[in-house]
Amino acid sequence: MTYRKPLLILALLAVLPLIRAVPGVNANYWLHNFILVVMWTIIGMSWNLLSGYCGQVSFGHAAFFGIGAYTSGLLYVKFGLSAWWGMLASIPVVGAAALLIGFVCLRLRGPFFALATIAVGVILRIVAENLTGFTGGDMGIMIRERTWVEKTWYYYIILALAAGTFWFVDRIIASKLGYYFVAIREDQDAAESLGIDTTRYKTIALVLSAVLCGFAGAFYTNYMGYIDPKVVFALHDISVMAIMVVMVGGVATRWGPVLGAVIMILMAEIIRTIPKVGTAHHTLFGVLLIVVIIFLPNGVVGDAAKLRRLLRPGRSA
Amino acid sequence: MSAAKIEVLLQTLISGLLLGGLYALIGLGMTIIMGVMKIINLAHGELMMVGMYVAYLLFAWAHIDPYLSILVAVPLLFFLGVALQKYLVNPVLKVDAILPENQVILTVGIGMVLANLATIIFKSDYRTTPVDYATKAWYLTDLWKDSPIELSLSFPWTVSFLFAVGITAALWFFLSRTDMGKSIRATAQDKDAAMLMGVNVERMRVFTFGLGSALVGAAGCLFLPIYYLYPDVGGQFTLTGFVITILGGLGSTVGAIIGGLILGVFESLTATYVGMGWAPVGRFVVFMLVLVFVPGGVASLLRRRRFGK
Amino acid sequence: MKRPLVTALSILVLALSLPLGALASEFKLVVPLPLTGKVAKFGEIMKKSFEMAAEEINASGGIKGSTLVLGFEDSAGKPETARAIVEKLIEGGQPVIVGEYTSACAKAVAAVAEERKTPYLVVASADDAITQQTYRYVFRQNQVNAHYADAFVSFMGEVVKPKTIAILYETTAFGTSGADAMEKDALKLGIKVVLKEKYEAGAPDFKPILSKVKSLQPDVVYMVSYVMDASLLMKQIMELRLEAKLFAGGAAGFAIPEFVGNAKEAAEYVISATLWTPKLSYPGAQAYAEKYKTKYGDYPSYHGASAYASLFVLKEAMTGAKDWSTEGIRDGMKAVDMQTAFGPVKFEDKEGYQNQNFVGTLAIQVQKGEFETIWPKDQASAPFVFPVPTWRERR
Amino acid sequence: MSAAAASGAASGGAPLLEVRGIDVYYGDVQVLWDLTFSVGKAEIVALIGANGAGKSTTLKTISGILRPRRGEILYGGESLTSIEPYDLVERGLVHVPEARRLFVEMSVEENLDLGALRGEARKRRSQTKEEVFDLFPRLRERRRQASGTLSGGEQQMVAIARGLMGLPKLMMFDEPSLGLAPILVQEIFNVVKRIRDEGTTVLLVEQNVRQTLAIADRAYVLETGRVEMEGSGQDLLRDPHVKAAYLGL
Amino acid sequence: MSALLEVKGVSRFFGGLAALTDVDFTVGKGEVLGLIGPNGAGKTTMFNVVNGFYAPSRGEVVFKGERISGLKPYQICGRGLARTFQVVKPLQRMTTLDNVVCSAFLRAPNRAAAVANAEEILKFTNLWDVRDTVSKRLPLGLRKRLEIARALATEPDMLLLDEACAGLNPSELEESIGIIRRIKERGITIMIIEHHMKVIMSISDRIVVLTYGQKLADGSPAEISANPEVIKAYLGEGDD
Repeated sequence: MTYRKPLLILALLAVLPLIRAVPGVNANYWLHNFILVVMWTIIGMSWNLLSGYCGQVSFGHAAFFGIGAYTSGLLYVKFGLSAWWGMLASIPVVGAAALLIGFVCLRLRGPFFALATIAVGVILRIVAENLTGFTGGDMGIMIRERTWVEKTWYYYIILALAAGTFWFVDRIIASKLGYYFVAIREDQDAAESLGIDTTRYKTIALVLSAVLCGFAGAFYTNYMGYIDPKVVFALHDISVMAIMVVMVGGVATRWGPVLGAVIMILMAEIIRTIPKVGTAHHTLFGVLLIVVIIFLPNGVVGDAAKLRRLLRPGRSA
Repeated sequence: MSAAKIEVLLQTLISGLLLGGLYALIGLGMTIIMGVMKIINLAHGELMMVGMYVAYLLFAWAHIDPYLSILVAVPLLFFLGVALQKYLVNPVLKVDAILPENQVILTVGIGMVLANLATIIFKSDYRTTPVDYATKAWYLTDLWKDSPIELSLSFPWTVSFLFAVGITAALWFFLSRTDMGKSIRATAQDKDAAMLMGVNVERMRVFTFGLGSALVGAAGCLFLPIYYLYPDVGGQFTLTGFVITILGGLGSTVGAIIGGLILGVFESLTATYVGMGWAPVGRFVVFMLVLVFVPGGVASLLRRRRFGK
Repeated sequence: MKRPLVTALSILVLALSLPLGALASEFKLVVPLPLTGKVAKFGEIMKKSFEMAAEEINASGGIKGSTLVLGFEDSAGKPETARAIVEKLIEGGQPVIVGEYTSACAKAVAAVAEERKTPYLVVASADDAITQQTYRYVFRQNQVNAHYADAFVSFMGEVVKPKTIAILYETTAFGTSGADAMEKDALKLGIKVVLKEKYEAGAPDFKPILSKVKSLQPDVVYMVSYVMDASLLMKQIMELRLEAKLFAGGAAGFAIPEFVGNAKEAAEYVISATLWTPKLSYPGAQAYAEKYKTKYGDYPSYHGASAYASLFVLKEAMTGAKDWSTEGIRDGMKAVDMQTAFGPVKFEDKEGYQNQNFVGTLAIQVQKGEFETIWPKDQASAPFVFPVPTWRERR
Repeated sequence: MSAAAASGAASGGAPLLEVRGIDVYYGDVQVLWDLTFSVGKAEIVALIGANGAGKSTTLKTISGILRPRRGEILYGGESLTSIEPYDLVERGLVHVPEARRLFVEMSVEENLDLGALRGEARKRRSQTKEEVFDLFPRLRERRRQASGTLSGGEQQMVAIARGLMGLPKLMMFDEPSLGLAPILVQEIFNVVKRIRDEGTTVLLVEQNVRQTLAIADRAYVLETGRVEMEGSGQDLLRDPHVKAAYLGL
Repeated sequence: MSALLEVKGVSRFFGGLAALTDVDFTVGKGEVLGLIGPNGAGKTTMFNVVNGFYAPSRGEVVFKGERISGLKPYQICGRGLARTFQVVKPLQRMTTLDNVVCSAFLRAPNRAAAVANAEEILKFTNLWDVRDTVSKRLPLGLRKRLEIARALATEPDMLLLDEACAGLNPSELEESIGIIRRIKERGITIMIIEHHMKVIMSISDRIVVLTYGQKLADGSPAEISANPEVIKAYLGEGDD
């Protein structure tokens, strides 16, 4: 697999903070949005690994995002450590949680797995709300001192994390694991009879995916400086959003999550700020979603050929 | 057990059953849609919201009782469901996608648009229909002066419950006694075989989505006198619908009814004896346990008895 | 592929924001508010109140001759979006931030404001933590959650003198901290908390938990809830004939007109803590309330009053400021000491809070379908009714 | 035209069903190649051949579940190309599918009702039901039982009965003897014969070669989606090639 | 010849219905065993029991002297027993090569080895030319062969072929027979379900006949084709 294109794009992204130098541009505002977009590419890639490649559609990625975020936050609140340690600490914590969740949910196939994961996300949210003594409940966790005022470093950190995730997912997909994941997605019975321990590999996919998503959560705590259960365990704003990022971008594709994050986060923000639309921006965005999914059921990347066909006659006309 | 404790228990059970009856109606709409078309409809609660606004509008404009507005909301929601299925859901279901869950996004988009349109049209105000029987209730001590305990039965809750029972019975009659109903069930069980029987499967699916929408719209009308309304009210009921559907068994109407009642009673008991904050946890834990250990829900347990296996 | 898009958009944003900011005779203030989503209702009330205040300010010559031009952006109650809006505003040169409703969003905004050294005036978020962070630039006009119920607590201590209390609250930051504060207050007054329970906002049926409350027979039932939960709670309390010496609410849902409109007779005699009522004797309070009612058909809640007053506070701060830089306005804020329709406003550092306005709170009671201020006595618009009749007696 | 086709025509005038040179695909994969055959009125015509030869596919194409890419199917002289599959039952074209495909959670009676949803069949439903129960008395006893709880033989009877409810002119059976004990197989074949004797045309797909050929007026041997042989049942039964194909003799 | 696979008194019930009843047979090392019987006789069920999809309700399956009934399919595959499916189950969106590579990973230490192994097998099964075709676009004949290739890539000692030749045209049939013969030459034991009598008679060393879930006969092709019971079961009971 070639890394020329990714490296080129990475290089392009790396110089983005230079927009500061452009006069009249709201650099901090755009960097904030870019940071969110890049964070969402990580969540998207994480979801893509489990659901896109391995076919286990998760509706509960907020669970891993939230656990990652809370690991960071609790380290800070309970042990006075920098919330950045949460990045490291989230690996075993999220991994262990994913093992447990996988043990229960991965017995289920198809839509039943999906429904079970909805429940996982909701359960974790309510538990976090109820364990007031431990998590602070709905009072949330506030990181008093954020590390940097400037966004540049946050941007580079999340960009590095995203690049790492991209590379990591790429390597996984090219390896035996990747083959096994796709085999499980395409036909679980066939995979099983070809010597693939499907439960084991589904669990591996889940744990890897969860840990990646946990990174994004831990980063969120550091970057936003405030978390509460309703924010980080959100069904709609995190779990369903993760699905949409990948599905709109392109399931089981290299660039799908990236493009999806751009569309779902940046486009959503742009649509939100169109003047005069006011609160109707959700309608516009909802219609955009409907149109994309009807005409490009495999996402922008997945149906790129179709997209080109759709656009070409328009151009010639 | 002291009288006070008995009173708490009985009152809890009454509440649970009444709530369960309404839950059942929400679950019915969903189980029909999920059972026949195998789609996860995340816009279910938003359809209920639309039903509630229909009832609200009729009340606000013409002072029509929310219970009567069922007569308007049901056909309206039916056609809304038909249109959604025909023009949006069907085209997506027909394509070969890597993950069939792409239809979920479609329903998310539909829900988003519905909720946002409601915000634009009705503003984000909380609405209710202030009917004069809102706090009316029957009391045990009114009937039996020396009763050691006091139990109450809310008038609107009871009426809503009875309506739910009536609608459920009508649905049951429709599904089990009419050709159309049998055709829908046949489509759910084996759509190719149904086609060979001369069933227009495509039309059944469209009709079913309409029916599911109409049912949840009716549920909306029944909820309005006892609950309230605002544009984002739908989301929580979508989740409730999932829980009931799985609890009852996918596609099973009897299951949805029993599932709704079980959930209602379960939530009430948890609220009283464990803590209301934990009640939703209980709901989803039960949901997961059922998914994992009783994958067919209540319906599969019934079937097992019937089939003797 | 992102770069041209970004450039194009930046130009678009520039084109929209530059001319307005450039005109010296206008002061553009964009307010982040939740205008969609679950709490949009409050965003709406606040938006209307902001607009009314701006109209009045402009009618009386604006701020030092500059017309106040308002804009609103929808944060949908999402902290990331609220932050995005504020980043954009600060970057665009807006020297002060006003607005937001949920505590989660206010916290996100506060952190940004502090980092970017831009004054932020919180008008409705009650979570104590917001002004406990040693932030220099974050000001709060409304009372903190811990003190929301002060007036009610003193009423309870002096008049009701209960032995037991049951606390029900919703699982939000507001509910949790309100309940915690009441628990502490009860402890101080020697009242036994027989039950303290939370619920997920939006539940349709409270009867199970209420019948438990009923069996415990507390003297006071205290509830911290938002609008519709509040009316459902009271309706179901009435239906269950749950008797207590007093039913009370911790502001929010119990203190807004919809509560009475929905709970109807069940709302009668319910006492609530509140920060403001339409009948207060603060200058301009009644005028604002009446005007709001004529315009929108209903009285505003204290959130609206706070939003309304906040622009006058801003005007005062900006008028007194040496310049309209962020520092200038911050210092101007710090120096504010005025009367508003929301009550006296003065930002103080005490009890571990910074830049906090410690406005006195009130207790109100629903009497004949109207909110009457009953406590403190000097603000009372009507005498309190206590003890309250039982449900049976009311029939 | 072959002698067999001529004999079909001779037995009942114009053929009721004519399949003319159809090519059928599953996705990109072709399964039927230029398939041509005909079924005359009140005949039993059998399609035999190994698994994967395309017999079930042929039936599915006739009943409209699959569409031919080339060629045409005529039923009673009318082309089926533009007719929706769910409209065929009303025209008397009934397909009793492979593996019975009962609605297992519904009662026997409900299954039968679903066989007569429209048109004349609907009007005469209760009358036909009685007739069908006369044909299969065991089903009358079990009319309220969920069809999934019946034994294999009984289920096959329900499937056939359900088909009869549609008042068929042409009835297509896809392996009705599948998985049944010999005694039941015999019973099923007797029923098929009886249905023909009462004037209904039968197109039968079977692997049970001997019994099938014994009752078939004519038969076609299919191999990899093509007609390899055709002839009267008796002729084929004696044909060494048929034996070779089945027993490798 | 020592027995590689022993099926001992296997029964399998579904609900109340018996799909297999007390079936016994063995497959010797290096042998090609044909499993025949009318549709619904329980052949595929037998494969599913041997391969681990179903546990036998009674009886046991022994492979290489080890009891394998109760093991999971992937464990059984890991022990050297691979199968193909009657209804082909290619990994649809993967190329032919990737399909085989995926199986080859079972024994290959790394990707290069897996690819090398897969390439060798593609050549062996004459699929080399379509190695880059996405498998759902392959015609049925090639997909059937891909099933075999995939199973071979797990380097099995024994191969279960479920109707690997059904639906093939004559030239494809010849090719497949050739491939099956060459697999045998590699020393791989084969059990094959096949309806095509020409195929089964020409490649089987021994044949087991199932009807109604029971073993009807067991013998050489010649014995089987002369067995009147078998003829009756196969052609059905006739009047003559």
